[in-house]
Amino acid sequence: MKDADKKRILREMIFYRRFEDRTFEAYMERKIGGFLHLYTGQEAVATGVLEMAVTGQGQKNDYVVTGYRDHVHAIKTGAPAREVMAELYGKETGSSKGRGGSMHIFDASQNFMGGYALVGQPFPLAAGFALGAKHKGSDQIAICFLGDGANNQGTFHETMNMAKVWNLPVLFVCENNQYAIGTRIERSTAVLDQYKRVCAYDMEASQHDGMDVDVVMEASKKAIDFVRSGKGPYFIEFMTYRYRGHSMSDAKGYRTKEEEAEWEKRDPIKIYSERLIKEGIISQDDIKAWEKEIDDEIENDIIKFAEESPEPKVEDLTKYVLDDNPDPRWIGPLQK
Amino acid sequence: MKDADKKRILREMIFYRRFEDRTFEAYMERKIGGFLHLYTGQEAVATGVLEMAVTGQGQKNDYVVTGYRDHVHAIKTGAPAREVMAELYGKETGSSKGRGGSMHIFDASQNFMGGYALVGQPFPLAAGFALGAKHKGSDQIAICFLGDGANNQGTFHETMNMAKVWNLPVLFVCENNQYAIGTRIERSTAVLDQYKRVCAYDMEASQHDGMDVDVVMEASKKAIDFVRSGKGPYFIEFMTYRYRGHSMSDAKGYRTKEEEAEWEKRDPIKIYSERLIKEGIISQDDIKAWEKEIDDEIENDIIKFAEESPEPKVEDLTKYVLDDNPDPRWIGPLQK
Amino acid sequence: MAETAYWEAIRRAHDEEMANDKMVICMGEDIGIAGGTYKATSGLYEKYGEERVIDTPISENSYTGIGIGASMVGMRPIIEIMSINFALLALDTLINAAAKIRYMSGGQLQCPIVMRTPGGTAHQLAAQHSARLARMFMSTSGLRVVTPRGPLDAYGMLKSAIRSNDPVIIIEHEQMYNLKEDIPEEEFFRPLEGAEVVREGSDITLIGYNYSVHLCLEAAKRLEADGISAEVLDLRALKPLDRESIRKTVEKTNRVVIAEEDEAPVGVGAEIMAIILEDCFYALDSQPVRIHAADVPVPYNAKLEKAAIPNADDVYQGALKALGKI
Amino acid sequence: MAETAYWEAIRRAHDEEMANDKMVICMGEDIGIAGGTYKATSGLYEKYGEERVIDTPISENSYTGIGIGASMVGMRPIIEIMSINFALLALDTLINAAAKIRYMSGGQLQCPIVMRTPGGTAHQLAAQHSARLARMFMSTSGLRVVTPRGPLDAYGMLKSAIRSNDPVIIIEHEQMYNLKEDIPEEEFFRPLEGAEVVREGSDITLIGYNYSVHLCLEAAKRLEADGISAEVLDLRALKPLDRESIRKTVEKTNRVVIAEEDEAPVGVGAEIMAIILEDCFYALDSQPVRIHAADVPVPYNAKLEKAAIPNADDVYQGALKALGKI
Ligand SMILES: Cc1ncc(C[n+]2csc(CCOP(=O)(O)OP(=O)(O)O)c2C)c(N)n1
Ligand SMILES: Cc1ncc(C[n+]2csc(CCOP(=O)(O)OP(=O)(O)O)c2C)c(N)n1
Ligand SMILES: [Mg+2]
Ligand SMILES: [Mg+2]
Repeated sequence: MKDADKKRILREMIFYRRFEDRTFEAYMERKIGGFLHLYTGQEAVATGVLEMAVTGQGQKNDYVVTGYRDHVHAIKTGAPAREVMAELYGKETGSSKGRGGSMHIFDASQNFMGGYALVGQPFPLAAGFALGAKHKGSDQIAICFLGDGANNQGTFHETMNMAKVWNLPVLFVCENNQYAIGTRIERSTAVLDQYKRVCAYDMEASQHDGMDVDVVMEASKKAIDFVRSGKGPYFIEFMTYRYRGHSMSDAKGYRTKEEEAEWEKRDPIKIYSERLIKEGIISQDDIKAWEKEIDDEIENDIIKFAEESPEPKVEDLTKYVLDDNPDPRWIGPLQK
Repeated sequence: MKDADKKRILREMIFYRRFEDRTFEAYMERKIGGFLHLYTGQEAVATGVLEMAVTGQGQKNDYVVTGYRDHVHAIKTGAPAREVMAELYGKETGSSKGRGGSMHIFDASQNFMGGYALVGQPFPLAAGFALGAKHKGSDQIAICFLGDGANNQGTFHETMNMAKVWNLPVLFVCENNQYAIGTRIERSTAVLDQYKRVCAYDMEASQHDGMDVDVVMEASKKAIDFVRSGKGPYFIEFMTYRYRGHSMSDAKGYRTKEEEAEWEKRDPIKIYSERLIKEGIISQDDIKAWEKEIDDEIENDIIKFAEESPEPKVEDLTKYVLDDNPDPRWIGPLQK
Repeated sequence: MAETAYWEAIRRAHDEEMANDKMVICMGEDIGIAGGTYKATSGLYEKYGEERVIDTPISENSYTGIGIGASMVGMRPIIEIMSINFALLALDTLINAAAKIRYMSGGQLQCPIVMRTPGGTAHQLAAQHSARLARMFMSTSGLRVVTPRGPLDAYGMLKSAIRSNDPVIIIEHEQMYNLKEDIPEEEFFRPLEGAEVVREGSDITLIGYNYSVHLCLEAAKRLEADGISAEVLDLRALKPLDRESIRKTVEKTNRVVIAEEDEAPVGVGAEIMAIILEDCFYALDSQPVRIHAADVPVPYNAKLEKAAIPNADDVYQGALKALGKI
Repeated sequence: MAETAYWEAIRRAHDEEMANDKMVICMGEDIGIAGGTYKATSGLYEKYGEERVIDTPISENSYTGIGIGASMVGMRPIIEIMSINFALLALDTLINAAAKIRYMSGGQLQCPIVMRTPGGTAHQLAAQHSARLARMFMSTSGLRVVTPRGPLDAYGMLKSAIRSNDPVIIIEHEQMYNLKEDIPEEEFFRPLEGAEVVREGSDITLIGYNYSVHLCLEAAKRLEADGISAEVLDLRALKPLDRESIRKTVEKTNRVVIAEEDEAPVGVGAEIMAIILEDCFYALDSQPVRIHAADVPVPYNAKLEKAAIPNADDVYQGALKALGKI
């Protein structure tokens, strides 16, 4: 990998961290409503996986889908950060025109297929994108990011089975942060290594460190190549950690400060920046400079855009419920 | 096992076969409505498993539950055959007072917990019976019989996981007859050996011949002992075959005559009667005599009872919807 | 014109649309090799192959979800749920996903699926195979719900549903699959919106949908013998609902009976009653009468089942009541 | 009397019933160690242990099914579904099983579960977290459905629900958990059936349930300022429904507004409209008015959300309409 790419990847992760931090502030200022689930700590996963996927190329992109913790996945797939922020602000210029909010970021122009609040729902949707891609003879694949807790939904089982039987080009990425809200994985799940659960479908699978973006990229490349080459679905698991509470109202009483400190030692930005410094690719000063640039961009471009954008018009409340321009041949009404 | 028991077991299987055959006739005569799913060919499974369970002892019985192919399971658990037949006839004297029909046989007095038409529904119910038994400190276990197709329901996955995490005393019996209606297992399922699928829950499991009642009994004994001793859930799979169509309207176009003939060679009644004859425990004449006795009993007792029993009264249509004698302290109505 | 059974009409619509557009696929349990429980997809597997006529495992929520996902990337899946009772397993993907994705995405994405399923009671199928859930779909924003009463609509509305850009739920009925009707041999479409007066009358209106239209027609015949002229309105589409046609007929006849097979209160009939109150209260000459099933799970026993489910005589009696004759 | 928040009232009912009967258990996501999203089970895990306060995996259909199974063998499970939106995943076990088992078994078995869940919109939770599905349960034979409007009923009805032998669905509301009320310190029960006049009046009746009762009360206050005396009826129980109380109040005031938060037609309000037509048509002095949400998935943006969901002013305006003042 070129040095420039390494630098870009590190800078992206720093950007995601600071973007999320800023949404936290905006939530505290009540600029953002609803639920807000931050990705802080898990940046290496989405960054590394999607670095290896086709992204940022519009309709040629791979199809990407995830749960409610979706800002970073959306941006890395190609959604403009200012539109994501505007969405959190509920603005007409937002990714989902202010209709979706934090849990429902969509950017169809980049094949970022959402943002869902029902924990097991993206599994079948992703398999459906893959079915469509296969049917169309495209070599796009579908990539589904979900948490460890989601694997206990019935849709996990049903979808894994069909994905395998129908040999669909779909990559399931399990971000195992060991918690489903306040419930530790041991208390909810019989088999802790999530990649082992797909033995029940004879699906290719592997588990990796999710805090080291290099490891994530290497493992993802293999998995993506496997899927894209038509060999069928793949299930990849990354061990990771979310630093913040599940959503805004979470006091994290269910885990220890020691555990948190242990994981923070292996912070993905820390690991990767130390590595790049050691390799002589960047200096501590570069990072400082980026941080400043990023903060400026967030404040003066992204937040500004979100703040200044118009809200949806109340007259438009009933838009987007059904097709707004239906063909009367199919829709009618019936002529009398 | 005592000779008398061996003889009884064989006689029971013959009874089940002829009972089902007779329901077929009654269906053709339009005495029975709805859907009718027959157990012909699979007799060794329910007979063998339940022989090893606690049955026929009323409220001390293990809890037994299954799908819509439920007549034999009900009778072997302790439901009177005439009440099962009366249920098929829709009579007030039927197992479910004529409200349930073939797919919904219940005998709560024998802990036969039903008869369900939704294919994956018995999984969680069974785990619930087990949870109840465990909570009450009883050493009863729950036994859930279901088909291979049912394992593709989300409830399979969700329930197996919870049964294991909570260490519930439940035995899952998979009757693998390789078809879900007209769909052969290869076409719907990624892993054909069903007992292997519970690797995803780290659950004890094994697979056995389901056409030989001796094999079924031996394997079931071990599994039941395991579960009853508090070691947690167990998943046991029996390879078997249904001779008839899925239900009455099925022309079996989806499978070959050769395949059917192959399985019928290993008919459970044939295997077991040949064995007992060889062991000198019974003679061919004994079987003939039983067949006659059984047919007499079916015709002159069971069918007669069903025919002569009264139908439910139309005035009772709204009985059993809610508790018919509710306590006004909890139910009200609110005093004004 | 060719005499066509309801199931054949559905089959023909599938066939033509699949021939016309390779993005049209169908999926469901036993729809392929077995040709569908009611033969509605028979022969299609042989003709279009297993990639387009997909036999699914018994995994309702997820195969529906897969269909929805495929529809979001340009496919036109027709999803069969063998019995509407099993649709309860798929309500999450249908209601939480398909019905809301267009809205949540600010109009960027759409879910042009068709879900076909028989709802209603048939010969003694008992409580777990007799659900009539039209009301649950009808009360969900973002869905279209239609209820073809015969082969003409079964064919023409399925074709329209496949081409429409919205998720469309088509509710069939186990007792209608063998119903026959002459339908044109040339291709045609029937729109997804708009109620239809299927019998003109002046003294009273009988409103039905799906199978209950036939109960209304039968009752209308009996009323005719009594010298009463009954109009029969088939709602056809439950969502969006054609309020205008309801108003018109009530303003014409001033008396109304609503016949539905719904198992309990809060059904389609309740909404029609509400609409009448809201839109044509002053046109009423008598209290509207609602004919619906008893509020009980459906019993197996044939007599009880009959007592639980409304029939043409109930509609007839309801009409006499609305006419003040009893 | 002690001032008690809605969530505390629920907690207290759990606590007393669990102390009273060891067959009472509770289960749900994050109800144990975390104490429940709305604190309704806080402290119970510590007090009763993990065998009786069961944190479940995210497996709604099956943990509900496990609760149902346990109830069939004598347990009294209280099942929490964190948000009613997720209840769609459990409708199969609730509607196909719990609601029908007593009937299908000819009365041999019963499913005395309690399912508690918050339904309704709250501060911008958007389309997948704002469902109001009361209507789906209300239309299911074999269930009881109640909607406590405040701490008194939240406590007293939960206690009754636990003791009742039927499956009871308790629909709470995210915007009510912090609502406070003085309730007796001695144990008491509130019945699961019967509507309640929560404010006497003579000119018009405002009918609500769950959170919408508060909208009605607020509207009634505004009407009072205008010199109009509004009666407010809290339905309390949606199934079985107290038709008698509806008839009485309509016969008294002759004008009526029904306020519901339902997202679309075929809601609770539709059934109330139908009942009014059936039971007290001739008592009406004007067209009943139905106040309900817009027929759209719930938008995230605060202004759109506000526009989609009815508020007290909408009820007030509806009353003016029913009174012929606008
Ligand atoms: C079907 C469903 N049930 C419950 C919830 C409530 N809920 C939201 S997030 C969550 C935990 C999910 O955990 P996991 O899948 O591990 O993802 P993480 O939050 O750790 O990223 C739960 C239970 C939900 N959103 N959807
Ligand atoms: C949830 C649900 N989906 C579909 C059906 C329709 N159906 C009835 S039986 C059956 C096949 C079940 O196969 P299997 O579990 O192998 O049992 P078998 O009939 O072979 O005993 C299907 C699909 C159903 N009853 N319930
Ligand atoms: Mg997690
Ligand atoms: Mg089978």
